[in-house]
Amino acid sequence: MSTQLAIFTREHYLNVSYGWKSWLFTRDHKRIALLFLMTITFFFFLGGAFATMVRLELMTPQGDLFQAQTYNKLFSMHGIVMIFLFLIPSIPAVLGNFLVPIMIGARDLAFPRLNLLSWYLLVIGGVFTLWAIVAGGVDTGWTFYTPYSSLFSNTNVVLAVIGIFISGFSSILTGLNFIVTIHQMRAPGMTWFRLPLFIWSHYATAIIQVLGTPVVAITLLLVAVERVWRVGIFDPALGGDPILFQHLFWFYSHPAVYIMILPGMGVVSELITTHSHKQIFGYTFVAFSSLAIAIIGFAVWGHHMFVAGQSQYASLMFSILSFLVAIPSAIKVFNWTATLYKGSISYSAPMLYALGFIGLFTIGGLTGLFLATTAVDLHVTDTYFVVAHFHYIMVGGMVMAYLGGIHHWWPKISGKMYPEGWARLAALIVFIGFNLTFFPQFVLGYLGMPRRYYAYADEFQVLNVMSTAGASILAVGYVLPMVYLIWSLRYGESASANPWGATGLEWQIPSPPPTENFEETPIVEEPAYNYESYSRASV
Amino acid sequence: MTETIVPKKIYFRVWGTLLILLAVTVGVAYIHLGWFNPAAAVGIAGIKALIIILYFMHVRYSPKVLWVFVSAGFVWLGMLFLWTLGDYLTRSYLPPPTIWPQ
Amino acid sequence: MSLIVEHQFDDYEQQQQATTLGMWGFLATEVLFFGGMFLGYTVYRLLYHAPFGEASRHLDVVLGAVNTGVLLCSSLTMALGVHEAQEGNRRMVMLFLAITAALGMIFLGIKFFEYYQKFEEHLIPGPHFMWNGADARHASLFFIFYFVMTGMHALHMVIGIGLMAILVFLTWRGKFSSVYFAPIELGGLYWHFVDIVWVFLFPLLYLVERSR
Amino acid sequence: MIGEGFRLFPVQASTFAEKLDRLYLFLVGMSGFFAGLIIILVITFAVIYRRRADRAPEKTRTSLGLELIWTVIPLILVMFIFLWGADLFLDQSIPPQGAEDVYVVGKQWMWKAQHSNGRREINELHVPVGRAVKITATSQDVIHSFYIPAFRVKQDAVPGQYRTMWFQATKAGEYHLFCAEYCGTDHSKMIGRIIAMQDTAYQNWLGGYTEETPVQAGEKLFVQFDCANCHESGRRQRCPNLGGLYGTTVALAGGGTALFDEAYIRESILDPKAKIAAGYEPVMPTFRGQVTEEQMLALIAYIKSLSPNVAATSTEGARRPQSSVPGKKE
Ligand code: HEA
Ligand code: HEA
Ligand code: HEC
Ligand code: CUA
Ligand SMILES: [Cu+2]
Repeated sequence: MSTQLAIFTREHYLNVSYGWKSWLFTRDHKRIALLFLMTITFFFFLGGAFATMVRLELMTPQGDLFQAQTYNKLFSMHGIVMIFLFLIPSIPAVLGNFLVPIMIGARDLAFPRLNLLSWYLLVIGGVFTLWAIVAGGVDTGWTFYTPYSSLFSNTNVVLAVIGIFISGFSSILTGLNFIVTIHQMRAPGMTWFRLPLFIWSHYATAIIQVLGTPVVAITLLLVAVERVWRVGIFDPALGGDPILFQHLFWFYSHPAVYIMILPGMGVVSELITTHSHKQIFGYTFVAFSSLAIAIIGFAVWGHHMFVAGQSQYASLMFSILSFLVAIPSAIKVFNWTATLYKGSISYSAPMLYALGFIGLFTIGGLTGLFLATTAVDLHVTDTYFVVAHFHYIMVGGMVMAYLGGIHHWWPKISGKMYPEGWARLAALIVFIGFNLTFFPQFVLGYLGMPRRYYAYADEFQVLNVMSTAGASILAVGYVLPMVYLIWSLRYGESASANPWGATGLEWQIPSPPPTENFEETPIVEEPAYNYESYSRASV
Repeated sequence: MTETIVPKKIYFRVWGTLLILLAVTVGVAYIHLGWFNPAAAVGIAGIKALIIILYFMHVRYSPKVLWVFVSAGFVWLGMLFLWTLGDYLTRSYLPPPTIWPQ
Repeated sequence: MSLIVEHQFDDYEQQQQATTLGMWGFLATEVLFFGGMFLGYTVYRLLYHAPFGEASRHLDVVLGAVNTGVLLCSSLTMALGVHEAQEGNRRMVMLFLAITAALGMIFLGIKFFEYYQKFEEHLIPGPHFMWNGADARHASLFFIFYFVMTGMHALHMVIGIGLMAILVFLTWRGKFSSVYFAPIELGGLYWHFVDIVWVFLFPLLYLVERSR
Repeated sequence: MIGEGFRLFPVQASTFAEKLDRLYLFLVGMSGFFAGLIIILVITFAVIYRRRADRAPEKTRTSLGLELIWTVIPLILVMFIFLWGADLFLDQSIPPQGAEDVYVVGKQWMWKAQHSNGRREINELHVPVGRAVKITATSQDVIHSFYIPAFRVKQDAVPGQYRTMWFQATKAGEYHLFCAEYCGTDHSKMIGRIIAMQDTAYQNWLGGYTEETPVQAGEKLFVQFDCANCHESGRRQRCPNLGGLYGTTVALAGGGTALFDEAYIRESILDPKAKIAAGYEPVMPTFRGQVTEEQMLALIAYIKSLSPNVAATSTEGARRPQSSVPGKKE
């Protein structure tokens, strides 16, 4: 398999069959992963286009580029597309789908047909959302607070809600598939504590997907019912309590933010170990912290409602639990850092993304502590401080991890190397652009600029211009990988089975892998990241 | 996962119990017992659900992983209820300020 | 008749365990799906105790109780169906599954009769809602829950009956044996679950404050 | 302050702002420390242990000690922050005795405010420096949020419910008033000015005003809507006397009690049949659709004034900082 020729003739999952049918009806988890990849890339750039327009409007304090309602639709659709159609499926549905079976030594996920269905559901959900957008958009914000969404807004709320409902089931099925697969399909010798951390974090993610998503599904359905029949349980005129909606919504949507970070943490654990050729520091702590985040994460949702009118006791309760859920994240960050100590650190592009992740996630997470402090939240809730907080984690954290992961496994997925120089440049541009875009927003937030404002007070302009400038740099940073990755499919160097000198089952099989992944079921005999016995040979 | 074949006798017994419990719920509802009425209603429903799960759904005869899977949904539902009702039941009970620092 | 082991599994045993776990995972999502509505109901019942009691007295306990009985019977026949499948009695399986589906339809019949009654009595929330007791607003809140929750349950029943029909058909075609009957078992789990939902709905909706 | 131009830190114009900023700066310091620590370590390691052909990575050792250190120290720190924050938060939840009462109604897309002597303002609010002001907020349509950055306070205005917050300005000047909860098309235009004045100036501003107080307005409305016909005439046997009830617990027909507070009064007017006072017939008609939110506030103010011992100090709201959902408590 080591010669060029062998790679061209060898049969693998990409060349076993051709034609659109072999893709649209495939049950191969690797092909489904690629279907997801294409879908969510589309949605990422769509969401990014909305973000671009948001930032353009915010260059000047007056609302001049768009009308007020247009702006409201822009940020709502930016949030909806980015969250439900890009970030939630991002790492789990693409990298998770591709890697979970391979990493545990299985031939496929437990339910391949369900897996394909999951992709179709995402597409159908996406089509409904696009329909809502084309039909004129939605202006409720991604949070759909009642009674605005249920009785007042006159945009396409029902269509959007149906879209989210359907894509929610896509997420549930992915999660269900992962849980069962990880329980049932591990190769002989692959005990729980030999699992790569990527698997642990996907397991934790899957718990949230399975147990959280149905609640938001029914909640949004109730909003749709209320809109269509004009009577409903959140209507204050009937004695309904709008705050009940917020409870139900955040019961999912707070844990959902961990759907949007845990897989990233899994990726970073892989990248850090591989690119420093070192066993992870504190395996069990990193593994269990994922579960701790997933479980405690379900008991903190009320920190989004400190000023919404819930009881002060509940606020304090949610506040203290939010602080507790930060501890497992802290444990992870420290363990990653300790892993670097006395490693053999390469500056390859995936590693640059991973190191960027650590820094940006730390800042995003620490500012989460500001928000979890009841008194501080009184001032900064619903300001740009919150916007900065979550972009630091979601864009600075998760999107970085996603890009890092895509680069890291690109040789495995495509059989080609990406151009290293360009990739490092892109990572650098993303990092700089990102900080320029979102750091000023912390300052804006503490100054008191409310979010979801399309016109703002003059004194906020300087910082907003900085932010917009940063966003344009960021856009370049995101378009670049798209270009050179596609370029590499044709012109890239062929990748060997294990270009990083990594441990892990996915690197023991050829790139790209054959359809059934393993010629014979592997037998696992050593813990994950066992670089000691190994590294000297492959330096 | 059901190597065990449950004898029909057990099914009939379970069914009998369920119908008796149904009669009990309806009966209890007509006796005025204050807060105990809803508690009894939910409690009996819980018992019914439990025996359906254990016998009709064979969980009693299944490995422990399955027990975890079965409980998970209910535990999570418990969290949803606990924290939300924690809000509703403590709204507006803040004590009066003792000394106000002016 | 052969064992169908899909390529990703090592053996039949593993496939069996995986599908059972998968089904229970799915049922956990269903628990939380209905759970959201139960939570809303609980909150409002705490807040608007009296009107909920009064509204509940407008439901027909007899029909509700009979319906509960019908469902419990269908659960029995479902369990017996699985039992026969384990023993490999094809005809008995078909019989029991058919009875189960029939009981399900009786349930739906009664349910729709109740809906019709409510319609006649103008108890459908909305502009035509008519209420001559105290506190029409909160009473109509109760009826929203009544319709949404029982409606969602009825939808699940319809799906369940569809599943039974498919299973009967497949059994007739001889797809199952005393070794391979997983789909029947999974169908059974689903059916029992829908039954459990009703076991909670009945006392919560029909028996709120009967003692007054 | 409005029109002041570029700055990096907001003006500090209330007692709470001073306390909060201390906590905030502490948090900034702590975050700076940890973020700095992590970033410096990462960069240092990345440089020192960069990949070199002549050097193999060392074996990873585990260390329970280290794990405990970086679990326990952050834990202690966050618990400290929690307590500090909770302390300020509770302070902020409980309006002090004798605070100046201001009623605020949010509607798409404006703020209407009314002072205790009846003076009304739209998208503007005059407040005294050095005295506590208690805002009681509600909304006529969707959720809004009353936000004054310079004072670091914010409270959602929720339709059908009353929420309170308070502040005490420390510096005269004009400050921003924002709506911070997304409420539809002109959310970003739902803004205004807070004008903090020295107490004497404020009294002049307030006193130079002769329109009726909410209590007076409420009294008129009480007659205008014919409430008085039932509640104040010789028919008293058939209808409850509303005097002295505010802040007490009233018995309900069919058992149970209810606290006679703003939410209860509101419900009695909009939905009289929801809770029937024990010993009376449910004959009171509903005024839903006839009474606007502002008239409602006036009626409530008037009915509160019928219970002088409580209303004078206006502490009842203080004890119950966030009135419950209408109808809460049985
Ligand atoms: C991936 C997404 C993601 C993640 C992981 C998080 C993680 C956290 N979030 Fe965030 N959050 C969002 C996405 C996310 N959030 C979004 C989208 C919103 C806005 C929603 C909306 O309204 O639109 C939001 C809003 C939000 C709020 C509500 C703000 C408001 O509207 O008023 C709060 C309040 O408590 C909060 C807190 C936290 C905390 C405490 C964490 C913690 O989990 C963070 C833990 C991490 C660390 C602490 C860093 C690592 C630690 C160290 C380096 C060591 C030092 C540590 C200590 C000393 C403890 N978040
Ligand atoms: C995964 C989540 C995610 C991601 C990746 C992003 C990415 C970005 N977001 Fe995000 N954002 C949210 C989730 C996310 N956001 C959410 C949930 C909200 C809250 C919504 C709400 O309030 O309801 C929000 C709100 C939000 C606001 C606040 C709006 C407001 O409150 O008024 C702003 C403002 O700057 C902003 C900016 C950006 C920018 C500059 C990026 C950049 O990182 C994007 C960079 C990408 C590109 C620039 C794409 C490049 C593509 C092209 C260049 C093609 C362009 C093509 C055409 C123009 C035809 N976002
Ligand atoms: C037709 C006579 C009638 C009119 C007009 C009327 N009420 Fe009443 N009101 C009653 C009766 C009878 C009760 C006691 C039964 C009940 O609680 O509904 C009552 C109860 C109340 C209560 C609750 C008192 C308690 O002890 O629980 C309040 C507050 C109230 N009314 C305010 C008003 C206001 C304000 C108006 C005018 C906008 C008004 N009422 C108009 C007859 C009337
Ligand atoms: Cu009012 Cu935003
Ligand atoms: Cu959160």
